[in-house]
Amino acid sequence: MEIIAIILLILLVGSFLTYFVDSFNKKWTGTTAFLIVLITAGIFFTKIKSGYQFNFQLAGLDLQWGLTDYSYYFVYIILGLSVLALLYSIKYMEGKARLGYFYGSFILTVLGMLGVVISQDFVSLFFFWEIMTWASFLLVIYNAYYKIKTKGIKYMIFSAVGAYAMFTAIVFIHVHYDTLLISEAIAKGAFNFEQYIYIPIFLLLGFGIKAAVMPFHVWAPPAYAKSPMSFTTIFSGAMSKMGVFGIGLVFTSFYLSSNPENFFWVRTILGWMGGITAVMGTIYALIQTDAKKLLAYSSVAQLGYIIVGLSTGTQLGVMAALYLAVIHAVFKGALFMVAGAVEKQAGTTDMTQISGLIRKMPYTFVVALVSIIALAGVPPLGGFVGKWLLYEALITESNNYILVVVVFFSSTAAFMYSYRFLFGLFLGQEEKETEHVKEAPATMIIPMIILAIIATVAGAYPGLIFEPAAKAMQAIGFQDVTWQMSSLTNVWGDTTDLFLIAMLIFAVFIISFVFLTLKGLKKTRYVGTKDISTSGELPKEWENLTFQLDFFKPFERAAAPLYKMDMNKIWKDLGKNLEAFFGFFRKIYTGNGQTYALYIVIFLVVLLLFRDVLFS
Amino acid sequence: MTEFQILFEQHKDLITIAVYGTSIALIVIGLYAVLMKKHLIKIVIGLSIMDAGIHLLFVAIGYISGGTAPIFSRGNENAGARMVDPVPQALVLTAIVIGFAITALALSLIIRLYKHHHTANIDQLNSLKW
Amino acid sequence: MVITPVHYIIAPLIAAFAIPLLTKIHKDAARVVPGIVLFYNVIVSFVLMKHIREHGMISEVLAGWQAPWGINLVVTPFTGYLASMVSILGFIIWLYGFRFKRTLKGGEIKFYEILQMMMIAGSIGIIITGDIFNLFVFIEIVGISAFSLTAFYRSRDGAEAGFKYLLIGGFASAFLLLGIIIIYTQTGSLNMAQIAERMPDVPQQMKIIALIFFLVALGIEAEMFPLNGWAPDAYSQAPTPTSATFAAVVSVAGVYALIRVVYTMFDVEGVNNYLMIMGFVSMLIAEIAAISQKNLKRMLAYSSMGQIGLVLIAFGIGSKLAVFGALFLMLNHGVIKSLLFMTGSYFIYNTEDKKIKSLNGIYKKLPFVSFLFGLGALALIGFPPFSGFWSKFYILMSAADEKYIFLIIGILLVTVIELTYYLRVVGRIFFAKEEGEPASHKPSVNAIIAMSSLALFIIVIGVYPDLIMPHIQSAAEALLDKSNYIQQILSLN
Amino acid sequence: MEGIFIKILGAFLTAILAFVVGMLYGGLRRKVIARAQNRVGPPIHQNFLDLMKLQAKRTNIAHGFMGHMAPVWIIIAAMTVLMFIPILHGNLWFENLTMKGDLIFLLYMMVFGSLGMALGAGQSGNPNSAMGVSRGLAQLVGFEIPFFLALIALMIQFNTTSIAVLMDHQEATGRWIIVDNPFAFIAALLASLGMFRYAPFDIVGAPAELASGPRSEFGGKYLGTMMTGGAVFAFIKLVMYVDLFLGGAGNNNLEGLAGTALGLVELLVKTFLLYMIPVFIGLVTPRFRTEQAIQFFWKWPTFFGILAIVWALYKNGTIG
Amino acid sequence: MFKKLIVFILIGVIGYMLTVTFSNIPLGENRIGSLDNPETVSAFYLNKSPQDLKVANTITAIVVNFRGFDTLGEVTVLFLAATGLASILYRKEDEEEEENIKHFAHRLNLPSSSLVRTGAKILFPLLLLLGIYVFIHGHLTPGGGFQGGAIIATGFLLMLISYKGFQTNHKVMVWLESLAGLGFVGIGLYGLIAYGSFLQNTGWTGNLNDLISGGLIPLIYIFIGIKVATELTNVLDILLNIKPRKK
Repeated sequence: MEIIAIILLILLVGSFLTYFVDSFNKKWTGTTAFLIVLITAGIFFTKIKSGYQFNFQLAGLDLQWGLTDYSYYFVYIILGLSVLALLYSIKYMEGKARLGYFYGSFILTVLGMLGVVISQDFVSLFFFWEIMTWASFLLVIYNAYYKIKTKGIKYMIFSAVGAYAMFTAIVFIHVHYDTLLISEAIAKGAFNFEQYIYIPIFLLLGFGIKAAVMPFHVWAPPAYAKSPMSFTTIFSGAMSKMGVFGIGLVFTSFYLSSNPENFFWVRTILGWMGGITAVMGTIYALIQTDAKKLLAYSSVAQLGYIIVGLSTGTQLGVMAALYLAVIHAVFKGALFMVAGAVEKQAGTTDMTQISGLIRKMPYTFVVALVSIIALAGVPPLGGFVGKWLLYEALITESNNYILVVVVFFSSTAAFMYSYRFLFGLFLGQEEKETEHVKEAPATMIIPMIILAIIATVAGAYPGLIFEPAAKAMQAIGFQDVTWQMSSLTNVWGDTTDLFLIAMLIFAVFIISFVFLTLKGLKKTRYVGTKDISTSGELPKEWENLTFQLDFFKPFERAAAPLYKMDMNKIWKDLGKNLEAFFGFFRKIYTGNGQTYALYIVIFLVVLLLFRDVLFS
Repeated sequence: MTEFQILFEQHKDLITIAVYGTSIALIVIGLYAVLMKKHLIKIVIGLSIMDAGIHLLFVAIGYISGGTAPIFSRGNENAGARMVDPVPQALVLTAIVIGFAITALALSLIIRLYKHHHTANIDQLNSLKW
Repeated sequence: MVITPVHYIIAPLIAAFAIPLLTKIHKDAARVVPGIVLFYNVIVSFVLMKHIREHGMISEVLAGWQAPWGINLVVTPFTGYLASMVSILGFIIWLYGFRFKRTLKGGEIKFYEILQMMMIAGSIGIIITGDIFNLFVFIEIVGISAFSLTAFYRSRDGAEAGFKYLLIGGFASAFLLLGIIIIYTQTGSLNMAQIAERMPDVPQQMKIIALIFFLVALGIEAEMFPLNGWAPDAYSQAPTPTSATFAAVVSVAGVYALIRVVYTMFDVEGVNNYLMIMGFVSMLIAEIAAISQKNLKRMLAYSSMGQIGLVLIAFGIGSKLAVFGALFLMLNHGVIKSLLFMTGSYFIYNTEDKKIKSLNGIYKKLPFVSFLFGLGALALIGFPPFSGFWSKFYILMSAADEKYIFLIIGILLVTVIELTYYLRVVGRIFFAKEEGEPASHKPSVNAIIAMSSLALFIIVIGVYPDLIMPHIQSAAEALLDKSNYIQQILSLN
Repeated sequence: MEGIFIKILGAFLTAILAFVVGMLYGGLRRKVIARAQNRVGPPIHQNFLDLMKLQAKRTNIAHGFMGHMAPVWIIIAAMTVLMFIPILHGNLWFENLTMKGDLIFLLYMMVFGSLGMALGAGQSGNPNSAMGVSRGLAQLVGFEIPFFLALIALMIQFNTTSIAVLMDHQEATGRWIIVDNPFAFIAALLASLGMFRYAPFDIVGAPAELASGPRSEFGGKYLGTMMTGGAVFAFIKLVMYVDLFLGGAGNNNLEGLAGTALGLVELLVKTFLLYMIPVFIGLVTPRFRTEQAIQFFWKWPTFFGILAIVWALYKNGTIG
Repeated sequence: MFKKLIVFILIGVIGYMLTVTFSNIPLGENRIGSLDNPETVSAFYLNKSPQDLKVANTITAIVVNFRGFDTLGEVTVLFLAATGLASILYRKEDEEEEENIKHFAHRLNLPSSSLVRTGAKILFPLLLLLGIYVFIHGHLTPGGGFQGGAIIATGFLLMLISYKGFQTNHKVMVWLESLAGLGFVGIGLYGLIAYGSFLQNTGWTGNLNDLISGGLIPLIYIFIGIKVATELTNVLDILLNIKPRKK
């Protein structure tokens, strides 16, 4: 039996096994799931190398599974993040109901994602894509005790529309090019906008919805925020990358096979969709009061960057997108874990209700700090590299000057919510309500710290990520992708030496840390947050000194026109109107038997009268 | 040629109109009753009338000018060529029984409905709808 | 004794006539005997399928008169496939309803069992008969049983649904008879093969009028819009095993009859388009109506109508791949919808309410049943790795082969509607806040076996469809090979 | 080995220069404002005195780890940015790491300090600090847009993202970029008003109502370090503007120390003149509310920024 | 009113279409074709019925033998109708139900006039006799099992409406019904086992127009007659006894 089939089988059986372990002993559910995925990852990384291929026949179709460097790149994200998320999950999910359900669906989701990237034919792709979709749907609604109608269903409807759009495209590829293999379709130019424009458009729609591109992003924030955080780590970190995976595949093959003029509009439109996604995600993120929602919107914005990067179609841009895909998975995974830890320990992530957790959860805070710096794109952490690549790609190679400003606006505004996240949860006044909060257990901290370390190392040695990314790009058709271990160079020859920067910052940090803080440590008096000077007076215990509500009200007022574009409402109205329309239609079934009889007679008469038109 | 056959050949159009017309009229009347009458029993009667019309039509198309009943009674053993088509008659026999079954069931249902609703008006029987 | 197709009919008939006597001997006989008979039918299916794989199709003559003269029963790979499917599903439904008596609020159990069994037997009869009038008789057998079963529960709604069904069914039989009359006068035969052989000589006008009557009459049985007013009422008011039978067996027989008439008997152009358009309209309207249903069984009923619409679309496309997909979908729909009705019935049984609203959080009370319901819902929508995926896949593929672009998009959009309401229910079952006391009625062992076997089928076929595909393939070939059908039947004399 | 020594020494020199000049400019500003308001005003070296006082405080009050670390972040940001900005063009001592980082890096690095301080301010629990931070961040989003537009205009006009290359270009052509692309300069200058946070954009600190905003809970050596950092940053910004638009300094032909001295003088003159612009504008204008400030930056400065890009494209030959 | 107009138009169209269609099928035309070389089923039946089956009444031959399977189905339909009726019109004691039918129960309980009762008493055995005669001679003369059964059922109907107290013997009815049905199927099975085809007639058929002729056909028709008679009586019995009664 093929090793890949065994791996998938392990996951499938593991999913059921976890379910049964849960009904047997709830304590071991999480550990079982973790071990299963760990073993899978171990087997996968040791046994399967890039270039592996497996052909077989099922249901009368020639199917092909295999791994290119490109898909292997995404396997790193999927399996790496899944293992960490499951390790985290053991304690995070402890004591919750329906654990078997949760972990079973979790493993199925991992199976789906793995299947998507190993598929080299469209049928398997769709097959696994759908498994991934519904398994994740089950997880999205896991927490939704209320409002099942709006939250989970929205995700599912959008996903389904996307999946079916993709399916339509697949069907047309089959019709027009007579192939179901992805490589063959690429070779035949199936993704070209010049020939059958609806094929790539439907494909992009399918992948784009998964990647939460404007205007189909509305499912993402509630879905991310409502799922259990250990799953959102995967959801936002890895599953949304499946959309990126697809867009990268489709788009690259397109612009590598046609001259740039032909795809100017396509590129521009996709780029702008990404840009607007980034802006919308950002500005909605910064008005959230729930940390999970904030992160959810932030994810949407980050995905927007990735789309922008892919849309450039240049080497640097695609590299930026691939790099961002990984680094986003890393820091956003860590942040969702942080949010989960806070939720687990403090009971809520509503920033208007908790604050000042820094002393209670120091490790969590450090992870949050590092990840947020990476998220904001501030050097010397990994996030900056992605930003740099993206801007340089847009400015130097793609000449998309207004778009770069839009992206820049979004990433500047990202400082606001980055700060808001840290401030809202960890800084600010320490209130009595949070006194009971303890640091999260070690199994939750360890994966977070691993991710934080990755984000840090990537800041100095981005080449560690560039190497597989460059291989991946070569696998989808780029030639001679250049990269350096720790410095960035654009086509104009301007470089940024990251290693130097990191070292400098580290040196300055040591020096200033020693001289500025350690030196006078004995003279420093630490006080509580109630001990502050308000116009020279010490505040009383009962005085409310928390500033959390309407944090960025001035910005909100300034950017009021941007907030008026509420896609959410548009979709909701559409749904409502459609349902009203449907409700009108079903009145056909009046409930009166005589009316039904009348329908039959009318139908008969119509057939009789139009018989010459209908039949011949 | 029998006497009736002569008569039939003479007035063929008229008889055709009479026979087919009656059958089709029955069908149409039955349809009308089913579609317009509000009383359940009347609707069932309409259904029966429609069935009757169809059965009549079926038997009528089996008629062959100058044919006799398809029974090889004594002294008539070799009259096969002069007989009317027996198949429609046999089939109509079956159809009638089926019609009876449907009517019986319909009536029983009406009894049930009347027990529950205290009415036999079809317009008031629409608690199941949409 | 050699097993022949007529055993399908005789065994239930003997049982039906004997049950009133047997109940006098032992009161459980009424419940056990149908099971034995239906299981016998399953055996018959296997034997016959094996036989036709080895020796080709069977055309059994009755009363010793060869094919065009007497009535014949035909088991081709196509009819054999459908008959096997119907008999197996019939047996599983019986197994599910074996302890039905406990829940019975209706008439006597023996009546229920006789009617239920004869409904399944009649459906098999519709499928295997080769004679158009015999088809009519079997349709009436199914009809009469179905009317009675619909009104079986002693509620006012049951009688109402039954009456509506009967009224529409009366129309169906009347129009079918009219069609038969016209065809008989034109061809002088009642054997479908011979009618098909003589059809080219029939004047076009007569042919079309007859076809229209057939289309309307059989469209009623096949739940085609706008002829399906009876369906939601009947499905929702009948006892659950009956509802499952309607979905899994009766509708299959109805579609079979329509397809047999359209594909084999007539050679009229444009019917394919008609089927495709009406199938799509049926599907669309049914799903639209389903989305805002408040009653679970009614929702399932509309969903069934939608699925049948999809089957009709596939038959309308008419290519080999499409027919293959349609046959696959018929099987899947039968299995999945039975499962949904069975599990749904346990919800209703426990909540004492057919409303979807009262399903909130029932997962906690009935975990296994809920799990199966979720499985069925996902499978019906067409998610992999469940069997429903493949049938939809092949139908859409076939539509693509014929370049029906808008049809594909339409079907997929309608699927989104379908998905919406199913997942709403699933979400409610699993995640809404639960109310009320713990479940008072746990599923009995036989019901669990029945439901699990259906679920197992769904998963196994979903993961490895090759298990069943050769049979469906040969069934599709047999349906499309009209000349072979005619030749085989008529040259056997 | 010698190279590294010179580098390290140069870095120290640069730091001292930046510190001294920045502090002096701060004092100068206070003096200018006082004189304009018809006051005597503090002496120019007042800031040094303040700093000494603050550093000499016996006890320092900190609200926790982040508050404790806040000055460190500022110093890190200030020093790092300083190292990557060419103080004198082509001068061995003041070259530092200028070729190793480009404008986008600088843009992001400059935010580092503010964010670090904001985090420290956040931990203090003083609502005034948080409010100040909120306003500051919002304002940041406002002025970064025109500034970034101006930078992009320069980048695409001269096909480089490196500040050193831009200076080379100015030296080679002998034309300042303010001539080559005046609109970019206007946009950047207007953005600089927000960057300096002087009136009318001083609502972040808002001494009267927010008790000096983010800094309100800092005292002693913390405040002292912050002041140092702020002074260095002021110098950095000015040098950056001079480098970008006004041809930089040190483009003379003199060798050795004389050249360096002349270059320094040139730099001081240019920065001082540039510095006076926001100071004088601040003198004569009242304070904007945050949203007004943001809206201001999104109107005319942004317009000029876009104009600059169009101009750059025109000059570049891409359009027209 | 609008609806009425529409319905008139609709049924007008249907009537017109039917008229047009059937005007193409001339009444009285011979569509059977030659009996010696049969092309249509009718010709075949008319040919074979006297020759092979020795059944004088061709219709009986068709109903019972050529298309016997249809008849089996038809009997089943009747049986199912009776079963369905029984399941629909339940007789359980139910106070609510009783309340419901009270207002028309009194009319049902009125005794019939003595004229009717006496007439019924006289006619009942005659009708039974006539019915039995009709189905025994089904293969010779017009009529047969169905007709005979219907006549018998009419006799029972007469008794049922004349005498309120008249009740059919339920047990006997059930036995008769089941055994008749089983008999029919049993004869069919005999054909299947002995000759390889369900319902196949025996080789021995006697002479045309003899009472004992046609092989198993008269026997089947007798079973059908009994079956029909009991089913119809059953249906009438159930329909007439809507009032609750003790089980």
